[in-house]
Amino acid sequence: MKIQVCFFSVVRDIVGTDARQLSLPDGSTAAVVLETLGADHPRLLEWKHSIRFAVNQTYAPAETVLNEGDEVALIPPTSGG
Amino acid sequence: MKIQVCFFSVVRDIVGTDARQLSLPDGSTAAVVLETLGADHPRLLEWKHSIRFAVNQTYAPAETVLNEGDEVALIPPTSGG
Amino acid sequence: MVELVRTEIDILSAVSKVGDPSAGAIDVFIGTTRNTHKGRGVELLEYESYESMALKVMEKIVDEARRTWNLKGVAVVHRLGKVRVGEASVVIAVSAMHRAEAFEGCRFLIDQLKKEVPIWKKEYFTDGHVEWSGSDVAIG
Amino acid sequence: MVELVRTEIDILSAVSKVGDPSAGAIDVFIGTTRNTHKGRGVELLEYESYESMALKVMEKIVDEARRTWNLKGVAVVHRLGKVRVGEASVVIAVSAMHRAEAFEGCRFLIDQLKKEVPIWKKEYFTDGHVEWSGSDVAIG
Repeated sequence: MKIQVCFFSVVRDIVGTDARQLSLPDGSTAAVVLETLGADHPRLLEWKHSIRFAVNQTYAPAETVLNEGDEVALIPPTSGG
Repeated sequence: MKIQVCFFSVVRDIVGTDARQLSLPDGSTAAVVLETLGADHPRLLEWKHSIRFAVNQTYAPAETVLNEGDEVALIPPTSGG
Repeated sequence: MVELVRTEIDILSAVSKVGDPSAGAIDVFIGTTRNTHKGRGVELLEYESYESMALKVMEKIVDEARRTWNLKGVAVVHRLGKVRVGEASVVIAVSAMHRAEAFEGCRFLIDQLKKEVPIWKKEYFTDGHVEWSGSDVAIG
Repeated sequence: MVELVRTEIDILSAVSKVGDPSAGAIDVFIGTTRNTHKGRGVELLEYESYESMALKVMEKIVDEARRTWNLKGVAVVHRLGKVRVGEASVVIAVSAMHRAEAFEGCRFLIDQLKKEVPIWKKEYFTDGHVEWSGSDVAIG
């Protein structure tokens, strides 16, 4: 299945792009997105414990099973305000 | 000695004027002002326990000894804001 | 900066007075005339003050807030006279390095203002009654 | 009302949006760019956001605040892009019947906004360094 992944802030700087499409096995979880990208961008794994996932613009646990066409975002610690 | 007394809010309505001069024996306290006025305006005594005194624009205890020319105000519970 | 005014309070002017490059947070409290009091309809409020003392007491509580919460700027403006429903009777603006100080300093100022500053309000109810607030004595 | 804007925030417009005849209290929080961070000089801040999600999360925390403190009106406006020292990055205005609710609702909103809303700031220091806030990684 195809998943759209969005990057922001420090994560975007590491990955080097705003957004990317990933092809993942059916039944993959949000956690798999981070592992997959971590293989290409090992610095991403340093953020593993502070990144939250959003699926279709809503926070979702790492175990969330993804569906074709989902928009996944890797959310580093926010600093608005 | 002569003391200037100022009235506000519900106290002014009871006394019927903004300000009055009182002649009091030397050594009188702020409490004496209220007792003296209470003789003419008994309704004032209903407010006895909620009125605070100010001497020369500063809150002062009832026992404060007054001096010639002092400005005393009877301050009913405030309701600004 | 403390002030008693007889016309509409300029909120933006109070806010701009507390702006400071070393401040990361501004909190502004605005007290407005509410259309009900204890279930009764309110038409307007009318404020009077022992002005010379009110300004002194306001300065005193501002000094205390400034020292306690290390406030960078403080503006307290109270309106006197008639204040219609929805209009502001008081505006308190404070700036501080961090938001906790701004919120706490501002809250302290409005709480102390209500307790200590010699200002009184008369309530004009929609049923025609007029009372000094808290007096439970109808005066008109 | 929640909004993301790219120009100076209109504070008075946010305040007037929450005005309500049944409200006796308005609290307004304004976050401003401070000229220092952990002892270092700050030139400006630059905010970016995952905008579609940020608006959803802002709506959610506004709903929660509205219900919890019975707020009459709420306005949350966050600025994106570059915000210079002294300028406002966020304005939160709430109205309520009484001041305790206004202060607590407003405080909840800024605390939740900082924790939950996907907005990030880049700090431009006066020494030329540029960092994502909290990343401890210089990026320029």
